[in-house]
Amino acid sequence: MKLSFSAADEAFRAEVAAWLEDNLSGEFEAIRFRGGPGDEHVFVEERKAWEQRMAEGGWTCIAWPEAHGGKHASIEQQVIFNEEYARAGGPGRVGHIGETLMGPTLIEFGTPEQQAKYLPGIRAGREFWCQGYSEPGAGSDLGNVKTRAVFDETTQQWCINGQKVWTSLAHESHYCFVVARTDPSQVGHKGLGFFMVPMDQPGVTVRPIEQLTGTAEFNEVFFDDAVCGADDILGAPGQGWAVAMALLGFERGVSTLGQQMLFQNELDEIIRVAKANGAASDPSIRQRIAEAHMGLKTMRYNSMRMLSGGDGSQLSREAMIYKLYWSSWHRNLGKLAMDVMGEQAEVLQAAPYELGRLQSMFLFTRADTIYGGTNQIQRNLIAERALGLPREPRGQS
Amino acid sequence: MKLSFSAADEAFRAEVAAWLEDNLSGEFEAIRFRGGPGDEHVFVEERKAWEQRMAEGGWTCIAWPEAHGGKHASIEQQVIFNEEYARAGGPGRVGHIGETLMGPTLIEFGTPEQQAKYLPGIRAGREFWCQGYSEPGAGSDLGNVKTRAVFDETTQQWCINGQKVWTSLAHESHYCFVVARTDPSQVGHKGLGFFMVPMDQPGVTVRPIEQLTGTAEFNEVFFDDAVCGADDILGAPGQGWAVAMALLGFERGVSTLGQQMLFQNELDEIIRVAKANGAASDPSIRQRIAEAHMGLKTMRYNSMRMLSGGDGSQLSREAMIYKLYWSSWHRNLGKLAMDVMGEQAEVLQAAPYELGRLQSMFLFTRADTIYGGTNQIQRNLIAERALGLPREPRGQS
Amino acid sequence: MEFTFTEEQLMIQDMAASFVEEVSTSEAVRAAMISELGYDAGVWQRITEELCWQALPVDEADGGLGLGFVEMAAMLEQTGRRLLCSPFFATVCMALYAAKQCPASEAKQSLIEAILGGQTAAFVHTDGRGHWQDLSALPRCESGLINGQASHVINGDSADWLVVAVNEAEGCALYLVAGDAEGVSRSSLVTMDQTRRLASLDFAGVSGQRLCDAANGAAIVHVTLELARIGAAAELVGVAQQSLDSSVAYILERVQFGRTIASFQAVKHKCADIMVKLESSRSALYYAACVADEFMAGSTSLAALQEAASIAKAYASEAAFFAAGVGIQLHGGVGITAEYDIQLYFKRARAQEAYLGLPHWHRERLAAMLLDGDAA
Amino acid sequence: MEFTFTEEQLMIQDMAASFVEEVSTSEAVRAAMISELGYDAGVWQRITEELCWQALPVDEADGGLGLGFVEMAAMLEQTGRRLLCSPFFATVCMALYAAKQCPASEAKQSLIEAILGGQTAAFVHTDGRGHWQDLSALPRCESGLINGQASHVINGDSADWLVVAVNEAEGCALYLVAGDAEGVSRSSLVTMDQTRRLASLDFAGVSGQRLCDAANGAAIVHVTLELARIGAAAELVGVAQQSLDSSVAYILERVQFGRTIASFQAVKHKCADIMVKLESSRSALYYAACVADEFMAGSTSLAALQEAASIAKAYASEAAFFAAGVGIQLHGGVGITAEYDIQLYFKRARAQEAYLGLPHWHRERLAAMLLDGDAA
Repeated sequence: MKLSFSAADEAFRAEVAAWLEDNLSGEFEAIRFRGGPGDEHVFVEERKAWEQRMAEGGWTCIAWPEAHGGKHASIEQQVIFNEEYARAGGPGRVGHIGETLMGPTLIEFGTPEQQAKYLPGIRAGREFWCQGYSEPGAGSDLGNVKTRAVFDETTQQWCINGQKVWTSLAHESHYCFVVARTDPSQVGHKGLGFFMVPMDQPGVTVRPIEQLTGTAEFNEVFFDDAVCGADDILGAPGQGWAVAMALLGFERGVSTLGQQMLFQNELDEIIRVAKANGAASDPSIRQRIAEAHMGLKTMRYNSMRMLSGGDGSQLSREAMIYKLYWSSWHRNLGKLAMDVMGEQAEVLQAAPYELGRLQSMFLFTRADTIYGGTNQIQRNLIAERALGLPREPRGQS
Repeated sequence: MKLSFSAADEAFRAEVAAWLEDNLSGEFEAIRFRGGPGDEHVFVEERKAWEQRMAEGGWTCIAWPEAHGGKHASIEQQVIFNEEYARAGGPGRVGHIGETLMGPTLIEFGTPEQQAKYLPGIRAGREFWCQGYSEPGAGSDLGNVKTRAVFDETTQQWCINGQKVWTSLAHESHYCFVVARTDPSQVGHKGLGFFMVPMDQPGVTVRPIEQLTGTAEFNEVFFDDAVCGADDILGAPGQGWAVAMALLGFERGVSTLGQQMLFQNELDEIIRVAKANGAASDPSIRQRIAEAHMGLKTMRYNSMRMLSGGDGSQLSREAMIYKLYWSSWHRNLGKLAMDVMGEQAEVLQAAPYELGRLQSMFLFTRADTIYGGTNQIQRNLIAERALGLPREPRGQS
Repeated sequence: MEFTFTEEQLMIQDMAASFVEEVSTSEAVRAAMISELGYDAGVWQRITEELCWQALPVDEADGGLGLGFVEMAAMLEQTGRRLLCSPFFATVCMALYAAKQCPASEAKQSLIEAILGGQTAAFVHTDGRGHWQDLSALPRCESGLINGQASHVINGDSADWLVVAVNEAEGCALYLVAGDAEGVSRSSLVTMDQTRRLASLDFAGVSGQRLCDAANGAAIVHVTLELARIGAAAELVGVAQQSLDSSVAYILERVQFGRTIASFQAVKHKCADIMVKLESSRSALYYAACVADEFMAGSTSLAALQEAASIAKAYASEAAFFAAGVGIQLHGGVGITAEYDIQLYFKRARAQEAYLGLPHWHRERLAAMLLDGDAA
Repeated sequence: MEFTFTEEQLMIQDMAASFVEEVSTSEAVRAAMISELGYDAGVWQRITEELCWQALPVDEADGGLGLGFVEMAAMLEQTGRRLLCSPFFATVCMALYAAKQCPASEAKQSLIEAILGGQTAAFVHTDGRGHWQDLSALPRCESGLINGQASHVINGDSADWLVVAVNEAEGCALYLVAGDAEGVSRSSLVTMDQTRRLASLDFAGVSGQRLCDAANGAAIVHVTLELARIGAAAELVGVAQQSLDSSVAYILERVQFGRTIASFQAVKHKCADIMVKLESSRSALYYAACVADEFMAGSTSLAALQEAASIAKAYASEAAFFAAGVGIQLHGGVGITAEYDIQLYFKRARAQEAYLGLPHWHRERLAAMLLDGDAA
């Protein structure tokens, strides 16, 4: 057990930092620190251009194998990249879903043809992806899929009908991966397929969902006789659940350390405000700021254990607590921010409803404990998988 | 809505206070503030004598109808009596179970013969009762009764076999009320009887249960062919559950305000310690002392609403939250006491394990959230009865 | 001792509940909160002309109903429950109660008559520190002319009358100023909670009528703030109640994993926890309202009023924020959409928790009473 | 960066776990904690003769194993987990680590040799305020004679050697005093937690050998306390782990309402909450142990050590108290009986949470670092 990085890793860190400093300037200066959670709707065109700049520099998809254009970066290097990216104020990644979810899933499950068709666009920062998992009314119950996919023998295409919800960046994406039922006689996790569906077609309609922040980071996506090719199913019909779960498995990991750098930026801002307005001398606020600091440090230590822990294929104890831990921590940070701001917490930047950064963070943290598995679901998972307690019974209705 | 008491009630208060001042002295001086929760094992003989002194003064069973020797005291008068009793440091009542639980139940369900047999002893402070509800392994599941009662036609007596647990004052009591199954073909709430069983007989064995405090407030009671008379069943065979639940209904109510005076004494002692050792200047401790004060005040307001709310036959919203509220509050008070005491929290009064009052309170509060329905059970009750949410399914095993 | 509503109080509460439920629907709240005034003038007209709520605490001798703060709390619980956008709180619970405490004067009389006649008023005082106890930052008044700023003034942008706390050479005094008086600049603030309109005010050489001088000013300001805390607690109890009710309704309907969400024990227990906080807050509120009436009748001390107000305000704040926050969680994904009302309750709870002192400020105030005095 | 145990560290931990599980059964703990010494001398003999745990942090040049604080933390997690009653913590984690920091001297050499040989030692320092940071109340040493008191000294009643922090005219120094030296009166305290023996000591004109003078004394005391905090955190992680494990075992067996208690969602979620706190504490502990090694190697600052120690100690304290408290609750009625062990864990968690500073003291210390310095 040691805390320091190797000399080679530190050299890599310097390289990343230098490239970011050189490139996050000029036309990209304006998007530093923007486009993160709760702010995903801003500067989209500039952030797409940034993806291409990153690609040219060889900084997209660094974890991918070299055969697919990546650097096969080690865990340490990925950690370093994410830390430096966040430290430099790198903007929210429009290409995130393609690079970290769809790409690895294609690399694991895709045919060479599928890989050749989709991976280069992701690697080049030119083709963006969105997800089609959740359905209205299904919430955390991912197996409750009503969207159907039927193979049309005439056109030799899959025909998809249904509705997905909580899809971020839907209107900016070229493709959506969609879990749909291929065998209507099956329920739950059976009889599903995993499809790669082009967004630019008449059968796909996107409707933004306005949030409590007044902005719309998420969308509903309607599929009305939407189509994709016979080869655009990843895995076989019936294997959709396995593919979908494998994809979610890629979600956790090194990006957590980058997320923590964003959190650190927020905490730093709270500390600045507290020092400026005198809240830093309020003993209760002091306790809470210390608690936030402790929590964030510990989140980092959790991540370090998680990332050091073997091959990552099995979810370790510290990985299982991660979502519950960070979402609860962030929710508390949001409230702390407001209490530190005092009377100014209530006053927005501008009409009609332009929130300041900490205000937006406060409101958006209420989503953190819901999306990606509610805190209730996370507790079930921990109790059942890590502690071996009985599973919640499924209802009959 | 008004806060003040009537002139007549204030006169009653003065009368109670004067009598207590006159009588809680001399031989009874030593038992002031003793014998409460966690301290029930001390001064038992003196406290029995005190019950008789109370009875002579006409201060036992004041809520009972005059026909049974009571004063038919109003709710306000009962509140006042309990407040003054606690304020004066009246000792833990050995006769509490007889007076507040068994007596009212006998008055509601008993035959005139049963009432004549049992009520006078309770009223006189000479016959004490204990409870036989819980069974080993049943916990909060009161319907899970394995103790059996069989009517022996030869002797014309009920013959009882089984085991009860968490029975306080068992070795000091003359009678135990026992819920036992009269119809072995039934389960759960059906086929039960409610028996009044003399403790002084070969078939009854009492075994104290040592607690984490090193003391033994509770006992196991074993019934091995224990007997009671044909007339010592309250209600008919099969009605035991209804009688038992009615008895529990008498448990809540005016005694809560007396309990709160004990809590106030504890909080006052904590404040004294905090002022003496400097903890009172620690901002976090200040927050918690204020919280304890707020909680206790609010507990009182909850009780006032509960007691003002109609005839008490239906459990009001504020009554349903009462147990959960006070037990959680008291548990937090225990921890606060320790944190206020600082290093001295760890040091006991004497060997081998003589706890100080606040130390004993701290440890014993961990029982508060368990006995009389755990906090989990209380939350179920609130959710199901007050909010109309679905009931927890019973298991199949 | 009688710690329940009388028949009359129950009737007042029921009538208020029915009316507010009718006029303050989700659509009505959403329309009012982005309107010019921040409230529906037509509803205010019905309140003042048909229902005469503004007459509630006015002495019968002055043409009012002569009712007390218990009734006020009962009403505010209902207006809070439906997020009624209305100048009722600012006009009646604050400005009118401040005026009631002032010695008899023409200014006092005219303000009470104006309010009885349906005009609105605001109580102008802030300290920029959230708890509003600090009087040092008030506008100054010299030679009868008021200069200075105030912010976070409820309905201060549109009120017909302003009851302005100022510092004179001798101390704090109160002036009555017309909302459109010369030298008054007012602008509404863009706020996170949109159901209660706040404003910042600038006074540049403004003249008004003196309602009370420095002999009473500070005391009246402080009592008015305590009453406002209890009034805010009443609204927060309503906010908590509706957050619970709407969440319970949602989880009973919503099916996930083949069961209603309401059947999950963790969900049930969260609701139970809300109810414990809610009912305790309600008890603390009723008690504080009784103390307010006793204080106004001269039969209890300011310390008792402060204590009761702090307990009620701190508990109701925490209950409401908890109820609305958990409410969002119980709603799941839709809880954070603009479409569902639970987020409006959440924002209101947040704003009102901070208004007139965060819970930990109130705890420290209580701790000072308990620990820093001479009593054991 | 490698934030997992090495093979060797895993082996050390596994061996410690097996040994402690064998010797520190429930019966053994209950016998030891009421014994004269407060621990089983036979077990201590096995530890020092067969296992040589006391040699763990001693430099190889001095005849030790030359291992670091990560190994120490791994061992203490296991001893805490089984409530091992032992002078290991006082002797090795405190007295020996204090000695390691002292300049070379005969006294230092003799103490290290004594410990290597199986003798026990205690680190004598208290301030009566719980966090032990205040050095003003130490015994005084004038003309080589020590006078004064200390309380809450772990194993101070029976230790063969005492490392005594004293105040000399120039500042804080450390002396090595024989446990049975003339003028030393020692009495064990009757404590709520009986698994760790505390003592009060009185020094009346006691002479000893100086381990270090005022140039280094205060710094060594403070570092020793930080290391003790991390060591205590390690034990607390073990306490939390066993509280969870024993509770999970209980609820899986226990049937109520026809279901195992473990099938109730509220119960499951409580266990999940324990695990979150436990694993986070474990992460914070491992990090702090690494920092301790870096500090001892001169490659990080005292501030970094303090920060890591405070985080580890505060979190592990809260995790253990929560785990044991909830553990009692999950056990139901039997949880508060003397018969079940969960109450022993609860008392140990309580005692150790307070030892060397309650969590809120650590938070305030961190807040001062974050908010009162010049850095933004």
